[in-house]
Amino acid sequence: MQKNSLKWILVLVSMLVSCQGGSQNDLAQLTRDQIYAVGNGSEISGLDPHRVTGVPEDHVISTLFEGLIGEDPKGLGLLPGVAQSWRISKDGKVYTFEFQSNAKWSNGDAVVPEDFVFAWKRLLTRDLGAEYAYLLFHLKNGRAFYDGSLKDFAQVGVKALSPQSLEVTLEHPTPFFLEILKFYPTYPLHRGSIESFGGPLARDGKWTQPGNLVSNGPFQLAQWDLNKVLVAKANPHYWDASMVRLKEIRFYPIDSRQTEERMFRSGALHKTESLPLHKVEAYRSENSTYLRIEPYLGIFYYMLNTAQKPLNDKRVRQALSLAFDRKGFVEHLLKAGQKPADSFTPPGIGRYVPKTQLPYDVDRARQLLAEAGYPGGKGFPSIELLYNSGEEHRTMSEAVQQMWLKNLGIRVELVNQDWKVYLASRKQGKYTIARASWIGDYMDPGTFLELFVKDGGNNFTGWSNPRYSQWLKETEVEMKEERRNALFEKMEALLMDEVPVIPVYYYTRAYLLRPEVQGHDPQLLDRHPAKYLWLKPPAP
Amino acid sequence: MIQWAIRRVLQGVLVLGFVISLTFFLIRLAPGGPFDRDRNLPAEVQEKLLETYHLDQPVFQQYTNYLGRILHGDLGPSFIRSDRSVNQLIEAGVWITFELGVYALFYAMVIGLTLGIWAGTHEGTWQDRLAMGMSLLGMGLPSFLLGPLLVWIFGMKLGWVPVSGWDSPASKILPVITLGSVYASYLARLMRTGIVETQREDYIRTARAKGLSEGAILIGHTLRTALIPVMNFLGPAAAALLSGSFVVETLFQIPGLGRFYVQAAFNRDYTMILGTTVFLSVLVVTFNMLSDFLQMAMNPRIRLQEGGDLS
Amino acid sequence: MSLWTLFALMLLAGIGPLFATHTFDQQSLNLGATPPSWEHWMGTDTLGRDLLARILVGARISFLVGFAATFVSLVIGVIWGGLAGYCGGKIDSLMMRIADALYALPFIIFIILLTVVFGRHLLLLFLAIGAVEWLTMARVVRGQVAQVRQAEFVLNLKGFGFSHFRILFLHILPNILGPIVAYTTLTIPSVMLLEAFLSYLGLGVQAPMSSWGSLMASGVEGMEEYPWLLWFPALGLGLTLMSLHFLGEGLRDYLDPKKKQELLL
Amino acid sequence: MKRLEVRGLQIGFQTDQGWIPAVRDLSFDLGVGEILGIAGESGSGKSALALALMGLLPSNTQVRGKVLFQGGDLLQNNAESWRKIRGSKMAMIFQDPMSSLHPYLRIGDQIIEPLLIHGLANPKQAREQALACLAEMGISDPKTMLQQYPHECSGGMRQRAVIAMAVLAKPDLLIADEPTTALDVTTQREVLIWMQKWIRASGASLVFISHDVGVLSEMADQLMVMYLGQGVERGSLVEVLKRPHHPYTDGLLRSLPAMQDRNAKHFYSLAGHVPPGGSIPSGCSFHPRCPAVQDLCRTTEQMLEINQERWTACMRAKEGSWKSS
Repeated sequence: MQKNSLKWILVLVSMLVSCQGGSQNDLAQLTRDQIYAVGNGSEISGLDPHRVTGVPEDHVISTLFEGLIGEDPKGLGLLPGVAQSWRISKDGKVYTFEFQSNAKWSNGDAVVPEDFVFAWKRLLTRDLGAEYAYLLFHLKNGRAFYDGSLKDFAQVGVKALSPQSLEVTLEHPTPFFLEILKFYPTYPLHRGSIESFGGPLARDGKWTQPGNLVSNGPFQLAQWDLNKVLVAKANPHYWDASMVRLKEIRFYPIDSRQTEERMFRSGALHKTESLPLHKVEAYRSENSTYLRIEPYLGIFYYMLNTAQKPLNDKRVRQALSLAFDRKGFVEHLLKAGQKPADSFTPPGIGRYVPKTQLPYDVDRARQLLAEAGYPGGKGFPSIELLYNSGEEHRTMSEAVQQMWLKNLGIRVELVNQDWKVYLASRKQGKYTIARASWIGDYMDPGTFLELFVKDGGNNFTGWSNPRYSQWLKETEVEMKEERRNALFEKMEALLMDEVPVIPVYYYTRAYLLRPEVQGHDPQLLDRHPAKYLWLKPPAP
Repeated sequence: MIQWAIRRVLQGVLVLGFVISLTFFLIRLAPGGPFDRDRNLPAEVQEKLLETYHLDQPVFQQYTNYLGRILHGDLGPSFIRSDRSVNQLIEAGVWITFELGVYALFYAMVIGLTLGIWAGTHEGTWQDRLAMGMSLLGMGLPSFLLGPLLVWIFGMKLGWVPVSGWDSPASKILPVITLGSVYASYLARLMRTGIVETQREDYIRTARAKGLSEGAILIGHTLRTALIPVMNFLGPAAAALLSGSFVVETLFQIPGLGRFYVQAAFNRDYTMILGTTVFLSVLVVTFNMLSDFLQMAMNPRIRLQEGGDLS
Repeated sequence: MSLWTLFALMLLAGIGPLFATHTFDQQSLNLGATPPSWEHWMGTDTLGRDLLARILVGARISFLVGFAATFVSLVIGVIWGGLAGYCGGKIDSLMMRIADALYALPFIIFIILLTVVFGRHLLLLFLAIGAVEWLTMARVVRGQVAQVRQAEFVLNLKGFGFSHFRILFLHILPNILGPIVAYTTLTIPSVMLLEAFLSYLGLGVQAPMSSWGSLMASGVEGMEEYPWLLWFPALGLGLTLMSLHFLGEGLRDYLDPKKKQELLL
Repeated sequence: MKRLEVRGLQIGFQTDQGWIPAVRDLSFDLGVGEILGIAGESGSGKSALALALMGLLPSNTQVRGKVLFQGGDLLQNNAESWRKIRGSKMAMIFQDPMSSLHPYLRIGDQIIEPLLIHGLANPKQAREQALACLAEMGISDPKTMLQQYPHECSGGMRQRAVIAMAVLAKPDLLIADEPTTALDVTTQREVLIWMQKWIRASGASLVFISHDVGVLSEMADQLMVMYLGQGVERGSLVEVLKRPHHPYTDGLLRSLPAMQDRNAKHFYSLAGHVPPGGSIPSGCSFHPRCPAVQDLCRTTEQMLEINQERWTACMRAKEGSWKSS
């Protein structure tokens, strides 16, 4: 009996061994075939550029579609997209785009200016419920059309001048408008296919299914299995098809970073979306060829509820910031090359260089706290630090708690909440201190500094300042870059002095990349257009 | 018997209605809506979004609308996955989840019952201790720990099986073991206890006095009684297994319903939560009914009560 | 023996932290995660905190949660299942269908709501866990009671005019202790682990306090780099589990009326 | 001719409290076609004896001695040889028919099981035999009964089922442990009469265990009295009833309702109690309760054998002197 069962176990084990590797990606083979396998974070919520938000969606949609302006793989320049060239009027309000003569949809139809008019009208149609509709509020009458006060779309500032050119008129001169055009909500849509699958407002998403989706980017949708894989194949009709060297991209939606890292290590992926905090060190010392750490346009900070005691006292806020050992935090805890923050806006946006400093000065911090009436932390009420659930956020919060206890003698209670609850608490001001982060959408300091305008939709600090708001208004119309940057600098300085937020570090992107992947360069917005990527099999 | 089944199905429908209603209101009470994100939308966009998904209507009206739709088998559009309806999403995940669940259930039953019977029939011996030690190990290693451990050993170090996915037979082994082991441990313990208890009964001695072999006693007499606590546990367990496991599906990158369910809950995808809850309720009701039915088939005393209800 | 192990573990949890040279939340960022050494017997975690101290503190929480929540589920489960099984008929159907319905409710949402409505009290954690764990317990108990309640001796008791309460709790329950004890010992470890998930949802234990569940959950993430962060808490849980198992067996033997009979023949 | 020879049988249980002897150095014979009644209070080891004869004692027991049955020593049997003779060559009737019938199996299936597993009949024949047997025992609707579950039957029906289960395979040796205790007097009589008839007709031998000497006196050919694991007296029924040699037997008989002296003011009953398990008094183990105890009884025990079929464990029996005192 026992011998028998042993035999069975042996049979079973040999069966296991013999069918190993059944579906495992064979990375070498994929590389030879120019098939790029990449981890893509959580499953995309959809492929309709008007109905989704989020980074994983961006990765997929920007390989399938292309806007007027192309993304620069190496830096932050503006490359031709659907538009081969563009002109801007003197007052900065009228843009004229000339189209690529051979810009085509994946079904062979030509991409025409009307496709943009159609798409932008759809984005601005209230009944669609598009979250990014506000991006086009920069258009003349864009907002009015959206809120229904204007019925006639012809009066909105977008017009096809000819089959080859598109004219866009803005409400105000908007210096970063071209940056917005790199962003997927402003991409064109194929009117024919959308209308044949129920029209622009249909909710069943038939038109985005594989086989139905018509796109104009370097790749087209081939397969989409939810929570499993999304496959994009090279689009032969793409105007710049000769540039595209990848044959296929496989996007793997992977919720767990640990799983993703294991898949990468076992040779199933060319690139990961992320890397667990624990692993950075190990990769740095053992597999540094895979580890990529690149600056990223984002800031990690703590927001302070300035409406609450004791944080309504500026000196307390300053003390908290001064007692924050950013360098130690970054070097000993995060270890992924993050830079301690000296400003709210990360460096690297054009010629804007934030000049503020955020020193670590415990003596000064104690002094300020004493002045505020809490010498050595005595009498300081217990305050709460809110963070959204997650291993790494917890670790960081624990470090902060200890830091303030040690440096200032104040007690902080940690509170974690599920993401949506956390969002709601923040929004309703039901917090004292909360962790937060902000990622820039486009290359402009305004994408960071506009947060703290009075009654701003994302300003949960309760802090505002009329001068600050005034300066922000001025930047919206100021066309001279230097003067504009000077305004931003003043805002930055005011913000750092008032401390409604405690910036901690500038983000880096840490991920794993196989050396076979070529044309994948660091980029501050972490956009790596698939158009320029290719795979080079390692020399035998 | 048929009368009993009809009554149970009707009760099931009531349960379903109750669950749907309660869930419908509960999820709307939870803070954070489907469209709350890290960065807030302009107020007018937010407003319109709610309107689009009829979230601006009075809750009661939303409720009646939803009930109306559900009677037609339409679970509504997903709030988060805007390209799909809830029906489509469930359909996309359910078969894989079923497959995983059935394998895991099978694995758990084979391993668990075998171990339990083995231990129970060898009460107090080293075999008993070995089997119970294994069952303890299974309980002490929850799936979030067992999974990575198995992957690390068999996927990374030995390279026998893929570290993730759900396609080849080899890729299915680890997820099934990870999901099934805890249940196998539970079943082993319950089975063992059942056998040990039953073996003390006089009628087992009677069977032995008849000259039945130990095997025949076990199958024909002991298991009849000993399986009852197991059956009671199997109902909810089967429902839980077949409704998918978030941990295992995430760990192994399996496109099943468990991930949808948890993603939906965290994202406050109201229709999707409701859809998956409806699905789960159907499973629970069905499997508990099945488990009661099996018990009834096994226990004539309960059958007596056919006229009333299942006792 | 098992009782002693368990007792020793609890004692350690209770007074261990008083003697420890390190406190559970004392950090040393520069130190980071280090393997076990003379200074730190079980090593340190990524924040440089002494793991031994954290495990001892975590033991308090885990034991508290494990026993209290299991107790809650035991009480509700046994009463509910017992009544349903004993009464039978319509009452039984109603009670069990209610349990079915509760089983199908989305747990995550339920927990989130609980935190929002009532805050993050530890008591709530017990209730929340007890509230889900009792469902299966009730099913198991009910099945057993339904099986025993028509046994001769019960019918006799009824004949003697004993009250239903007395029959159910003093006569039927002792006869089905086996499965109940077995299932209870199964519940305790799963409750300890469930606690980690609930903490994730923001219920109950808050950082920097630790519990075995949360220590294990974070240990898994760094399994390859810092294995000691996983194995020591897992060892603690394993020991507890083992003692509970043998305790359960002993308890059942002790309480089981049948086993005693056997001796007398 | 002997059917069963028990020689020097010792049974003990290993428990947490130590070694507990249940049967001590017991020897007796049983002839073909004979009914041996075994009497004793609970704790006398009679049930352990019955189980030992069937090889059904739990694994924590130790059995020593010899039990010769059909030329072999039963105690040397392995599991397989036990299995072969149980239910076919020897069978047992247990005391509580409710608990010794499986609650979830039909009566019919349980009754015919021994026939089937020993290959003595095919299912159809077995069913017919069962029907016939039950009908003989006075079951009015045996057909229905076969389809019923134990809880659906009355106590009397269940008891008959248990008996049918044992006798259907026509065993040579039948062991009955308090088979009628749970029944009312009328039913009890019917069952006993039927059993006696069956034994006479089949030529089987019966070991009939009961605490009730009254029942035994209606059934048995031979009588053995047990006390604290020992046989204290053995002889033909008539002999023992007429002239009990052992004071314990005497006490048992005198406590029978039928034997009570109608003129006496009180019911006679044995003084004292059976000592709790494990503690065996020194000397004659009955001496603490013996009305005729002497100093020698406290230290010495002695077996007094008149012949092989008539013996007693009281050293004073021959003198008969204890009676006079």
